[in-house]
Amino acid sequence: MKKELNEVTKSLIATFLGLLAGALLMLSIGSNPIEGFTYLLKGGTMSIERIGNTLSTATTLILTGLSVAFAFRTGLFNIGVSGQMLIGGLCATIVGLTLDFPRPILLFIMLIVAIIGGAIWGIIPGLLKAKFNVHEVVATIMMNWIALWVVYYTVQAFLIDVQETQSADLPAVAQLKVPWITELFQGSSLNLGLVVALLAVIFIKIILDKTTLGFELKAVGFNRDAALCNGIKVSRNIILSMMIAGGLAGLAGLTFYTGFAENMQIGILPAQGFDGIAVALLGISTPYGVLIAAIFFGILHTGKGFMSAMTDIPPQIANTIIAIIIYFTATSLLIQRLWVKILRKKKSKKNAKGGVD
Amino acid sequence: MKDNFVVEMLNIRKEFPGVVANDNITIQLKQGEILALLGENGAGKSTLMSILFGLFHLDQGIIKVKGKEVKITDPNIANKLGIGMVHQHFQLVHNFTVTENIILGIEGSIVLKIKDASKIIKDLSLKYGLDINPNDKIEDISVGMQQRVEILKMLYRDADVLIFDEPTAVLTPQEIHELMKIMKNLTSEGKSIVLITHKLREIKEVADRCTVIRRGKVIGTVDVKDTSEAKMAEMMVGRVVTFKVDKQDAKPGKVILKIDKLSALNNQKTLGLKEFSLEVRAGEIVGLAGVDGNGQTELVEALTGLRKIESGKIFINGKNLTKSSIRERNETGIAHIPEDRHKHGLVLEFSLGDNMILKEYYHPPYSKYGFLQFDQIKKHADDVISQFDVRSGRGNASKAATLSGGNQQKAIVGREISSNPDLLIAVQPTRGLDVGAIEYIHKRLIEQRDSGKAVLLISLELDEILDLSDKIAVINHGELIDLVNANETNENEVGLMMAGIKRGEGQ
Amino acid sequence: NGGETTEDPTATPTPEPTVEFGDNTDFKVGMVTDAGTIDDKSFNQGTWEGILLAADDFGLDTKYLKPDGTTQAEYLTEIGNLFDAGYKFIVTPGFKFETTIFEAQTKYPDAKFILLDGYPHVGDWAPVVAENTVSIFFAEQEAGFYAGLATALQLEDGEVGFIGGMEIPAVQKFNWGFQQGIAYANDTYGTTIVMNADNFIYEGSFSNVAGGQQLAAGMFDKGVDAIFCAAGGVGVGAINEAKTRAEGGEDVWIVGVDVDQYADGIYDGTNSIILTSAMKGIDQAAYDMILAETYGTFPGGEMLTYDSSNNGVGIPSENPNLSDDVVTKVLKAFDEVVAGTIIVASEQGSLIK
Amino acid sequence: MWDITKLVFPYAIAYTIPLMITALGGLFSERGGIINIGLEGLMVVGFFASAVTITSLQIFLPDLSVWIGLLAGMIAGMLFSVLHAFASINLNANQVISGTAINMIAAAITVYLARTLTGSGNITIQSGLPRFDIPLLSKIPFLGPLLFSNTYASTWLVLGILFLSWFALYKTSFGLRLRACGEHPYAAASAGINVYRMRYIAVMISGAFAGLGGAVILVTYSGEFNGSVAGLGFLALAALIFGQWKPFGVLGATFFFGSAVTIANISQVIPELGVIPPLLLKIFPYVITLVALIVFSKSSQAPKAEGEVFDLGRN
Ligand SMILES: Nc1ncnc2c1ncn2[C@@H]1O[C@H](COP(=O)(O)OP(=O)(O)OP(=O)(O)O)[C@@H](O)[C@H]1O
Ligand SMILES: Nc1ncnc2c1ncn2[C@@H]1O[C@H](COP(=O)(O)OP(=O)(O)OP(=O)(O)O)[C@@H](O)[C@H]1O
Ligand SMILES: [Mg+2]
Ligand SMILES: [Mg+2]
Repeated sequence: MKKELNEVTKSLIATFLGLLAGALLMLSIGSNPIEGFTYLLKGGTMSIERIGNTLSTATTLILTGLSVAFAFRTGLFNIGVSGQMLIGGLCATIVGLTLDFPRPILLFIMLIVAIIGGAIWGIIPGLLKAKFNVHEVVATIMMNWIALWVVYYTVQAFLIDVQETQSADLPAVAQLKVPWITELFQGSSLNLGLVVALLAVIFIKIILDKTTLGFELKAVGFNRDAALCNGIKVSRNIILSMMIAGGLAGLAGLTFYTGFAENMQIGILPAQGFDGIAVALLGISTPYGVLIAAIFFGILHTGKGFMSAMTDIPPQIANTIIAIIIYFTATSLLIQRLWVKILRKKKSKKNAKGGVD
Repeated sequence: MKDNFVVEMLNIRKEFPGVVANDNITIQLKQGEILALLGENGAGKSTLMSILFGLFHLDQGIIKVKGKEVKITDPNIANKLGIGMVHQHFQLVHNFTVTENIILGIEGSIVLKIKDASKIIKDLSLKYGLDINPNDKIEDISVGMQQRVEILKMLYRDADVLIFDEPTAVLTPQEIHELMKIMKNLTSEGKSIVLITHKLREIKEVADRCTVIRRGKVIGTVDVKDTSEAKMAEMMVGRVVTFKVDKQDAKPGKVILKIDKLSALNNQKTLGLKEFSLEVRAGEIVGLAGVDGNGQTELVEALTGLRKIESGKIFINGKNLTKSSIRERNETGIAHIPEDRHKHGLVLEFSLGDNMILKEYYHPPYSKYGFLQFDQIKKHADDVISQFDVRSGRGNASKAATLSGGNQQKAIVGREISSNPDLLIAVQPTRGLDVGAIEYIHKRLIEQRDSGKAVLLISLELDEILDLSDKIAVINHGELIDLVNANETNENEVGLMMAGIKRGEGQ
Repeated sequence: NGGETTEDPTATPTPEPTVEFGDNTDFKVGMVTDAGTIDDKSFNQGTWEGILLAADDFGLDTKYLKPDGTTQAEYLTEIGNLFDAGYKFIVTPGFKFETTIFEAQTKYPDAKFILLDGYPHVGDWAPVVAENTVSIFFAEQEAGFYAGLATALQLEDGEVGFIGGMEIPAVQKFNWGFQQGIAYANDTYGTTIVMNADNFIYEGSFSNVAGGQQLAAGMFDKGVDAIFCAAGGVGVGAINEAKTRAEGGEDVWIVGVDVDQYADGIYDGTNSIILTSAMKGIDQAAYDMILAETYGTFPGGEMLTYDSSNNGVGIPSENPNLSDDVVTKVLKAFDEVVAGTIIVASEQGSLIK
Repeated sequence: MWDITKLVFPYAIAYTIPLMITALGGLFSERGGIINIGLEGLMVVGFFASAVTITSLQIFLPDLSVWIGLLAGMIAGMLFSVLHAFASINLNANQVISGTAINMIAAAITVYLARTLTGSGNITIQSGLPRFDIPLLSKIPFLGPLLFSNTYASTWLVLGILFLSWFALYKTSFGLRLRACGEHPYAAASAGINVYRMRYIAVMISGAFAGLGGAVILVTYSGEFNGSVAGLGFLALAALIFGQWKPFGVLGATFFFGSAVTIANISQVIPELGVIPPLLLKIFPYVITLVALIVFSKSSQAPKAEGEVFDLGRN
């Protein structure tokens, strides 16, 4: 019997505990958990359209999750995803609203500028970390606020059409929504973004596992000193890692503002950026893990509205569950210790029976 | 029983995940004596003493102090029982003053009374002849001084059982001599001492009795005056040990490494290495002797490219590498066995295979078009593993973290040597290893030399330097004191030089 | 621009239905909130109160959902959730729902939609109000006008300011109306209220509470006596600042918006710093539509405007902080507006901001 | 210029105080060796707890309730911070992740509870703390209007705590031990200090202070719980580094932020400031922080063992 629980098992146990806590909360306000979870699940899956919405919610989470996870692998904590999303989305929106090209070209340009925008917003904290050892957590948080206001005033100055609270709507050609998908999923918000996200997953998977770049990044992430001592350029990798993480976040911005929505929302930091942290942690910072975690969260987010419409359970329960799951992933040692205790018991029983091991 | 023991540790057992550090160990300390604990690295000495001092909880066994059974669950209790400990790795807060470090934990009042405490400390240090300024910051005083702070810590807590864990590892022979005096003073003042050390000579010099530990078990306790060093060594290792490494004379060739007036800053941003010049030729081992913290680290880091160079030049085979990156230096033929294998040598979370290509992953055959070539990587790893018999659970696939210290070190040595360098810089290559591993690695270093490579050996263990080196360079306060032929000098001379006293100048 | 009017004349009334309705639990009314919460002292709250009122009277089943964000996709999701949960009469406050309702009204033909402060369109501003949708506008400028007038008359002299949230049509119209009201009082009744352009500002969000408090503080320090707040959460900060000052014995006022905010301004258990409120009958509109539905007279496909002529806007019926004289004068102006002898402009024209 | 200063100053201070006390909390936690990214969440908890307490008590004891509310905020923050302490002290959790979890849990659960309480998620209190001029001091030319006019009692409470903290940190055995735990926990342990306990205390102090910070927001400038403290917790974190982990450094740093943000907010009603593009005013504090972090990066006073797992290898 294995003494070390593997990461996947830990994540699953954490998820279970999170849901358990959610159930207790439901009970605490006198609602029936079984009912609650049933509607939560139904809300995310019971119709083609809802499945579509679950996936389109997941789309952005996949990319934000990847962004956080990728930085994690290099030992960096990217809390700046929201800001990078905003900038990426802004760049894409500017292009979408101003340029006039055949659709494929237009979308491609939007994709590129989104990546670049996000990457730039990621490079800055990367540089500060690499050159001045400024803690990336604080730096990225500052970058978030700066992004918020930059977007706010840029949109108001150049991209407003009538409403003060968001940019003008993108023309249909500049949106990731395509009729046949919308039809297929009975008018859900699912769009080409999902394709982008899935490609990103595979891309990152390859980089991390198969390339020398991934080798370097992981070496730096696990042991900065050893990497340096063996001739790997640590600063370069830190900057690179934040750049790629930023680029992924930029893509998330693209899928959110030009796919899920059809205009640039101003005055708020997109929550998906922070959910990305949860997704990455639950997905143990691996591309496929992120994919699964994102879809799971997609169900929670899409289902919670229906649940609260059918019951008296506030939708905030979803975020509460997610938060608690993260706490338990962070404290997986607790689970580990319990596991070891269980093993000990088993063992001592065996030995008592005169068995050896 | 007539013997009045101040401390008795009876049938102590302590397990760590994976290791039984102490296995049914019994030691007894008499009033007023110096008891030596002898054992290889990892034998369990520090653990045993940490238990006595309340840092670790014992799994089984009894501790008696002055005949009374006691439960020592944390250092406070140890202190109350009059037990003090100087740890192998000093336990001092670098940016606190001497006084603050000493009173820490027993301040005696809610609002600090620094002045009063300083006074007491001053008096104590006078009484035992360790003169020290209570108001200095730890980061500003020498290692020897720091050790005295540790001693004062115990005296301030008026401990009468004093534990020294490898106190001499970081001292010059002269400082060691000082320390021995101090210890004698202490015992004559009625204190009892446990002394952990690897160095038989020291035991001979001060200890009354010696308990030998091997792999967590007590081999025996002997009276020092009627036991030979060889005998104790044999007990410690479990077989007869050859103290001398057998090697032919060196056949030095052309100059491989030329260091020219090299200067570099230390972490306190002062000159840690001052106009240091040295040459290492093909086919010779140059050993750099010196007390810890006298510029060895700065020199190594400057050579390998980890530290910025203030002035001076570095040449390999005549090629100027002064401004080159770490990688360029590797490619030009420098290999480096780092001092701290966990921090600099390995990526513990990586597989052994990945660690074996840590320097070379980016070029063929290990990489094509930026993609890793796993079959090649495995092949290379397996070669090193078999050549340097690196023992591990799952061969090239096993995580580096799962290897024992010795095997981790072998793996690093293997990686560095297999890159077939012109210059091998070996820093403390046998630190924390048991005798078997030590002998093995020493052999390999000699092999390198004989195959016409240049080897620069940096070690704190003077014996290691004397055994392996063809030439010995001595460094003190970042300056080269002298460069001598190994067979024309002796421990004493080198010791003096380590203290900064040049040949001829003297006494 | 007077659209169809309902038959109810009194301000914020509870009409006595001629027939007593039993529990129509099959009639479920849902609401999707805009950015704010349902107690945002603004149109979300107004709408929800109207629905609750109706729920009491007719024993309806009600539910509101708050979207994660303010995108059409998120709005549609919540509408879908309400619909699938059987809430087929759905009220949505705020112009941000315009394109959403355009989608929804065709997507859910057997649901009914009430869109407040806007009309459905595909993004091209060409109204498309389907048979299952009613779109309702309010003459905010008139509400603002009465509030301004009342403020001027009550203060007689001194200075007033305005704090808006974001610069959206409804808020602007409140502002412009308020200025016209002040001016009217100064001209007709000889009050001497000062309006300094520096003190007519839009904070830029509906959420920055600290900002609201600090802006209000700034204005009061500069000698402003009363501030008209149409700013959601920003207004919360302003009201809080006014309360603090009132407790300190200062004589400062806030003019509420959308609903009667008197209660929010109470600082010592009895007195409130809310001078009066520029109300628009959102609650009434919501109520009326539900009523109409139960009567079977749902005015589907129409664009209604609630203004003075149908008591859709005004000031509270109770104004403890206004003298009777002031109230009578305001009611007089009210009649003149209805009669058309006073015209309150809904464009900026020469007005501030 | 003087008018503007006189205008902005008191509100800048009011805005600074919650930031300051929270950063001070962070200071204790990090001096004890535990990074606390969860300050934001802990503030929200205090914010919430005080709102609930005050609304439920205000009818019976109008004046006292506010102070009880502040206390409640402190206690709630303190209790909640135990989650973080447990994770990072007993379970060797990655402290940044644990802190992030704290933020998420706090945000989610308070709104969840608030909504089940009030139906909306917001909790409004009838009245907070009064503002007053300090009798004589406020008459002092220059300083009077800046420091002693329009002040809240909470401001003086927090400043008091600041001075006490400084004294505790540098002049008492508690402070000596705490700092030792942050610099070299193993040394502390071998000196007989219970590092685990010290770190628990440190984290719980940070929780209490952050909770107080949230409560102060409620009883001074906001008057309503709305589920968020708008990133103040993170700003406090930055201020802590900016202030180099020193009480008076924190004082300076937080006051700088307070003024910057206040100016940005209030600029619209001050013609002189109206000319500056609002974007610049809004991002000013954050840009300056980044610059400051660069400047101080060379001479960082960060506790050595901050964020590192302490494990004696017991058990
Ligand atoms: N904290 C710890 N956790 C786990 N294992 C430990 C710990 N400390 C020591 N060990 C293991 O216990 C064994 C004994 O270690 P110990 O430090 O007592 O040896 P030692 O005799 O002091 O060696 P040295 O001569 O190098 O000081 C070693 O195998 C070591 O790996
Ligand atoms: N926490 C630990 N877990 C596993 N092994 C440990 C741990 N602490 C120490 N060791 C190992 O135990 C052995 C002895 O431990 P110790 O702390 O005495 O260091 P050491 O090897 O003696 O270092 P030095 O070379 O400075 O004497 C070393 O091999 C060390 O690597
Ligand atoms: Mg050792
Ligand atoms: Mg040891």
